[in-house]
Amino acid sequence: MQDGHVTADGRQIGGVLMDMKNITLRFGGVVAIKDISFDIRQGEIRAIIGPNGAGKSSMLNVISGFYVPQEGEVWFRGEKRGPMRPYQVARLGIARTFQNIALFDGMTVLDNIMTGRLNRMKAGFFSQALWWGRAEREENENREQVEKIIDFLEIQNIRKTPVGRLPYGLKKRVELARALAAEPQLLLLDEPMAGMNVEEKEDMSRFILDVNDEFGTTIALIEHDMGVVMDLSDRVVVMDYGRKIGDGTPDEVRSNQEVIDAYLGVAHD
Amino acid sequence: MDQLFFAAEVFLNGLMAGVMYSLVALGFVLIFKASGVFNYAQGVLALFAALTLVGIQQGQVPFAHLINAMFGTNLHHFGWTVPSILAIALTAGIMVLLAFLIEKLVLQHLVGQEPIILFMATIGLAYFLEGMGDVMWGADIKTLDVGLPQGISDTVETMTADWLGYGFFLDRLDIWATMIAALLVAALVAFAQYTKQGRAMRAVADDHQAALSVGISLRFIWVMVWSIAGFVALVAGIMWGTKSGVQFSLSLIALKALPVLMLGGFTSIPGAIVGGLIIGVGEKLFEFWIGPLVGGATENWFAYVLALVFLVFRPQGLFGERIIERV
Amino acid sequence: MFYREAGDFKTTYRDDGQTFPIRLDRWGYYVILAAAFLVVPIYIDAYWANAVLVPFLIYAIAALGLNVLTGYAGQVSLGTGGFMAVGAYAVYKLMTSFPEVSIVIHILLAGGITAAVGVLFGLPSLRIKGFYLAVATLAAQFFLVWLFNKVPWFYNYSASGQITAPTRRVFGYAVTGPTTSAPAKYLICLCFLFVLAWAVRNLTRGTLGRKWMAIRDMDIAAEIIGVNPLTAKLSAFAVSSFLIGIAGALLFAVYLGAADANEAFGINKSFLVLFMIIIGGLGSIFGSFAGAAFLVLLPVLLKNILVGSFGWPTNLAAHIELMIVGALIVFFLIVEPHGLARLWQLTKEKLRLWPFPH
Amino acid sequence: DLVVPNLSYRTGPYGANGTQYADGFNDYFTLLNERDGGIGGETIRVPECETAYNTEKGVECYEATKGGGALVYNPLSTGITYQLIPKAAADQIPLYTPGYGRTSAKNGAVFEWVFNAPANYWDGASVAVKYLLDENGGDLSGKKIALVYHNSAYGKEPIRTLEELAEKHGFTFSALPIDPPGQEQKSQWLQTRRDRPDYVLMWGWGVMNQTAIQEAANIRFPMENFIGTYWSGSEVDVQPVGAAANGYKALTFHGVGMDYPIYDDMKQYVIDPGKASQGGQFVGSVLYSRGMYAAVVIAEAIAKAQELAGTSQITPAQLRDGFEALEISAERLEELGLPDFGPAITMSCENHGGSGMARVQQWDATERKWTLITDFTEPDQDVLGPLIAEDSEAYAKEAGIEPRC
Amino acid sequence: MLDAMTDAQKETLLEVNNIEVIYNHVILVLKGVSLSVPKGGITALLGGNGAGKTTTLKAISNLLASERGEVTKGSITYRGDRVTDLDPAALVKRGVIQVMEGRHCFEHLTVEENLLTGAYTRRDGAAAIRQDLEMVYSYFPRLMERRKSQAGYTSGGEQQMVAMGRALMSRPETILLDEPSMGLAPQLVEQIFQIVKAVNEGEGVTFLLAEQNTNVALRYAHYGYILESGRVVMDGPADALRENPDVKEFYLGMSDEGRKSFRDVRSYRRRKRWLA
Ligand SMILES: Nc1ncnc2c1ncn2[C@@H]1O[C@H](COP(=O)(O)OP(=O)(O)OP(=O)(O)O)[C@@H](O)[C@H]1O
Ligand SMILES: Nc1ncnc2c1ncn2[C@@H]1O[C@H](COP(=O)(O)OP(=O)(O)OP(=O)(O)O)[C@@H](O)[C@H]1O
Ligand SMILES: [Mg+2]
Ligand SMILES: [Mg+2]
Repeated sequence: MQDGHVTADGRQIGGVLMDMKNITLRFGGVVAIKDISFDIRQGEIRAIIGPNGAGKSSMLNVISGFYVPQEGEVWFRGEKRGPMRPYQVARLGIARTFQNIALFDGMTVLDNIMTGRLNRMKAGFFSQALWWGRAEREENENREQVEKIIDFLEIQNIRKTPVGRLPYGLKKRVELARALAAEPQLLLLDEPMAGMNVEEKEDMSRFILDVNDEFGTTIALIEHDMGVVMDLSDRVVVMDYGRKIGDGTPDEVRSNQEVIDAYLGVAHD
Repeated sequence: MDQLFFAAEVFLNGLMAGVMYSLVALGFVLIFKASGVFNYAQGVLALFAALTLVGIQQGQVPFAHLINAMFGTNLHHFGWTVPSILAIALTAGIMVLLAFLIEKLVLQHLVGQEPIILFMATIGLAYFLEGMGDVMWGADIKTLDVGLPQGISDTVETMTADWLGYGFFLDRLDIWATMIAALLVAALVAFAQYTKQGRAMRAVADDHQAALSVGISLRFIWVMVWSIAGFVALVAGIMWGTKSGVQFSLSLIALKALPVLMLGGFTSIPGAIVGGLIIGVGEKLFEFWIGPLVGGATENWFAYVLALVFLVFRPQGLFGERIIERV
Repeated sequence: MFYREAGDFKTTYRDDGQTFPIRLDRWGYYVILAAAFLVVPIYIDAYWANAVLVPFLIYAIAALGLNVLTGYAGQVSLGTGGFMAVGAYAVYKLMTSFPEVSIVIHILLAGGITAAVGVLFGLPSLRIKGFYLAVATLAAQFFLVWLFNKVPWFYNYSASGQITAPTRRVFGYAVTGPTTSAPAKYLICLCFLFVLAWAVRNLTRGTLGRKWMAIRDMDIAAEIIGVNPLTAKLSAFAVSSFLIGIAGALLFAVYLGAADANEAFGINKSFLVLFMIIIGGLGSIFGSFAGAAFLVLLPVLLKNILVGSFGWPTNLAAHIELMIVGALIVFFLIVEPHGLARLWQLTKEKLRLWPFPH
Repeated sequence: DLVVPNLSYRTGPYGANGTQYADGFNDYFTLLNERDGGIGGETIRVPECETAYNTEKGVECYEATKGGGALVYNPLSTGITYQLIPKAAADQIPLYTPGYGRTSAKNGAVFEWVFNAPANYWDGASVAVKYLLDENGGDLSGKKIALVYHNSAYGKEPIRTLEELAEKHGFTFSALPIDPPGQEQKSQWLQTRRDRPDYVLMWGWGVMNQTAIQEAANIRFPMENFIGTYWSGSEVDVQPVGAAANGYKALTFHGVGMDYPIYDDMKQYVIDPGKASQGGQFVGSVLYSRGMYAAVVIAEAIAKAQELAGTSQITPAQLRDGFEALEISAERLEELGLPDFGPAITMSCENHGGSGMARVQQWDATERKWTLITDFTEPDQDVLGPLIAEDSEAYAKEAGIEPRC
Repeated sequence: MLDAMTDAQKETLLEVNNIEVIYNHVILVLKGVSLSVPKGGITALLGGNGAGKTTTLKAISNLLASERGEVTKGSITYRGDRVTDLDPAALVKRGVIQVMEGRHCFEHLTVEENLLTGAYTRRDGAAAIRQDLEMVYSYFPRLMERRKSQAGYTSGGEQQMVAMGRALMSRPETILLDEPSMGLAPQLVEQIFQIVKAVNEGEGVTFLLAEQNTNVALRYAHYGYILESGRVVMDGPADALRENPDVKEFYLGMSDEGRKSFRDVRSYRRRKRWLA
């Protein structure tokens, strides 16, 4: 695959956005990631799959700066990323959702989503304390953006509900909304469809595709539902026990014997 | 040379003072380990236990004050005294009863609440018990005597004087406290680490709901743990009560136990002892050397600052369980 | 249906973001404000001012401050007493060193100084969490009180280490010192409370507030979505200490008139204010008020009932009062762990449904 | 009737001490009411209010009771006294703070509304040193005297005086603070063991006293050389220590024990009819006697004020005049059934503190009682006078008071 | 399979009768749910997000109290006895254990200690417990590898195995399983359900499982209930449900032409027939 091409359904895939080079991550004796390299291209949907405990979530954590790998380099937009705190990574334009939902339970849905835009709000302390000038203006502008996302994800009616009370599936959706609110270049999704039924997965798929399509957001996605992975992703990385055992288009991966043995169990249709 | 001996003496006495703090800290640790509850009432529990012990020993009429105020009677004592051993046993029984009531009336209704709420509830409990202790037994200062010796240990003094040419000061009460504390810690460690109940106790601390779901009866665990903590409080109450009389200020020793706890880790029984030793030695040596330069009375804050410094390097205390940070 | 929200639609985001989006609430708020500023000062007497209203206003400021830190930013602190002492001693030094400057400026500066001290003691919060942090803040409590007790410069070398507030005036009315009238005391505290509460409300609904709450609810996730924990936590410590410092300054200068660090700003203060926010409701401005009112009023009320009405001996009454306060704390926690504020909210929700059960 | 509120504390860390004092205070007024029908025909009401030794509660008590026509306040807390000094001046109500409170209030020219006869903290410090001078044949040079003190406004009071006296008499002085409540004093006493002072003075209150005495006994510090102030010398301080406390000394500015004729009346009119505060458990104890003594002085001042004002229903301002003209001679004490109970008291506009005389008592652990071992001794006014003048002038300047008299 | 059951086996073990659940005194979540679970069967509880599956299971195992929820109407019986007022521990002693949604492991305990807590209520001696531990390890070899790690540090899937294994350790008669497949790799999902089946057939354990993965659930279950917004909207034998066109479309993701691609669902959505 060369730089910049157009997919079958007419989406533009660009050059390499994020490049992981020879990443190794250990926790004490446990080697969670063992010398893995892969890249993510501008505009694509990249899936990471693998059995439980393979190190997929750990990989996302490395990308978002929460884990610091013992070895390896992370390149983003053609630059090598130095040591960074997670919030600095977020400011580069990387947003994510979490496997075990990490919403702010004490806040309403709206406030949760607004936290996604925190880095875009620049009003000074006194302006905020007086609620005057920039603070108020910014609040309303950003609120408008957030409302668009709320409409897009069809969660208008729970806007003012504290997220703690929501059922699992809606929480996942709110988490997606929060990530989207940051208008990221790269969106990391850790099992966005776990615990959903087919109907809901369909909805979620629709959102992911639309985000990718309309905003051109690059997406990296971990998912255990093979149907979803095969249908949505452009390329798939397969991990097992911290190693990379496959990388390629869904079709290539599906027919890779090692992947079938380690993960799929049976060949998926 | 003398300076060195003095320092050594301060060091030794610091260790012993630390043990006295640990006795109080142990109760905290137990309850924290078992329910994730930061039990502010531990100090008051010690006071209550000591008050009850003296009350029983001296044959006081419980609630005499209230009864007198309401019915115009003039009751004070039954006129008998109870032997120490029996009184201690009776008091231990009352502490179990108290544990039962606390579970029934307070904790049961707060299953699954956030730690700070439970913490608050124990503060409420502390107020209540403090008032109740006073109403039951009166607020005057009482002398507690269960036969523990007090004062300088002549044996140690003469022995060290013979060997080293300097007679060391050790308080006999402190020596006793050390032995009792060692015993308690050994027993508690064995209990928490190697028994089924001990494991269940730690499970409850992690997740109330999940513990319920596997059939651990929160009620039983809590009554058990609070009973043990009540017993530990009784021991602490006896020690401190013998040392400085039984009266309100006894409940304030909780404040001396907190830095110990913090340093040792909220969840570690050996931590409570080691923390106590470090704090005891640290604050005594600091007061001894630096105190005179800055005007003294440094012990209160120094213990906390010392613990704080340790925490910056180990946020879970020396022996506390690692704080799990994952997403 | 007593309490109506229906029919009160918003057409702009501005309206929707108001503090009191519901018309009924808004009117209630205006009425209370008018009463507080215009009616109460006319009727207030020394007893009401000194035993009830002034302490309520001052503690409400302190509770607001602690609520910013604990309720909004999730950092439990037991150093409130120590920070109040900083405010008190700062205002004392300022009052006596620059008598010509307005006391209002002194109080604000005292808040600023406390904020700086608060930030300093907030630094460990980057590493230390939960109850460990709570206990660590006790280090601030004990150290600060010790410092003010020990260094004579702080108490202007007076023989006993007590500090005494000299008379200072605002618009020609004495607001500190022995000759202060009850309305003056009340009004100056009320003004501070009003302005500060309003500012806190604005802060908590905006960017900073969201950062605090994100850190509170899940600090790791907050950091990963882009909240800098350092600035978020320290700003919470700063704002909180600012308010607490002002409360300390008012407590000393306006309310007590004289103070001794150990006694007036001991650990009990820290616990008292913590009670207020928990009973009132963590993370709620209304809760700070409710908690302060509850804990200022309750003992006064109980004392008046037990001693005044039943004629019990004072010590028995005091002990029983302790028992009742303790039992009530537990009772409230059981009924509604999220405090009076949530209780109020639930009542409203029920009223909205009334007379239908669900 | 006349109202004399009793701001007492029977709870909290100092409740054990406060309770006895409050009983004595109550009982004397009960005695007057029962026996004499009050003072000058007016019965005395003594509404009690619990302060828990807490300044804020103290202020609340003050505010709550002052509306009811309170004549005088005796809050038994230096902290509360400091709060009340400016308030009472503004409200024009006298404060009577015997043996505690603000020492320089002795200067009536500045502190118009505060009275602290017969003795204050500095008097106590001076009397203690005088006693030691007597013991040592008038020479203390080269001796070491240490002060163990409650780390609060109260405990710090004597330091300046003792420093001055050290200079004058050539002894070395060192001060060891103990943070309240003071249950843990190991390091201070190890320090004492190392420094081997000849004498230890103590300014303690509450549990700190007994712990200190216990620790002193532990290190075998001779009890005869350990002298407490007024507030470190009651039964509650020594009894818990038991036999080891034998020989401990303390200052007092009044007599102790039951050997006074007044107790016959007390028994007849108050205790036996069951009117004693708390059933009369503590009658005759040191703190009880002190509470009673405070009541005696207030009662005498009221009588004086009635005489001066020509009415029995006096106002607080008239009571102040009564205090300023008060004279309690040895004869008058005898009449009251308290022979040699306290020093003669004479107050005036300038002098609100009386003579400052105090005496030393010693604990007998076998008999379980205090015995007086010296007579009333006068403090060293040459040293104290200037200190009081300095401190009160500073206050006058700070508070903008124009000295009277 | 269902047909193979004798009448005795079909005896109802757990009966939920028209229950209503309210959270926080105001939020009505279950609006009259009834279901019955036959002894020795696998019963599935299906339904979308927030339908009330978890709430139903918690109502049965009496875990609602700690979430400020309460059953305000209806009754729940187990083997004919009312169990609404029992505490959860007593219910476990009677043989009903719940595997909670979202795993809920004891973070600070090791994997093995977690499993052992499952045996808390057992009285049949250490040897039997050891034996069952081995059995769990044979079901989940991955746990064997990680037995000494703190559960808090294991991966999502590993935690799910721990939760499941812990429940098995109590030798229950009935297991309430809340979303067992969530977050598991495909072959593990299959495996978990095979374990469910094995335990069900081998040991006669009754299952009531709430599941989003309708596809798998209906393949293994005998009977199914479909819950929507707090009401049972449909129930029937698993085979019958699988053939129901609505279930096919909304829960199995099948259209008439076989499985739909997730890429093609962007178009309009049809309303469910029973809501119309
Ligand atoms: N503690 C609670 N307080 C208030 N409402 C709650 C609480 N727990 C659940 N709910 C509400 O109850 C409804 C049903 O929730 P429940 O968790 O039972 O659904 P579910 O069917 O298990 O969904 P999911 O498949 O997402 O797990 C939801 O609308 C939820 O908002
Ligand atoms: N902070 C940590 N400390 C110790 N071990 C860890 C830590 N984080 C992850 N691990 C271990 O690293 C391995 C990989 O975990 P990871 O969460 O990345 O798996 P995963 O591929 O996301 O699995 P799943 O699909 O089950 O979520 C696991 O064995 C886990 O126990
Ligand atoms: Mg994962
Ligand atoms: Mg669920």
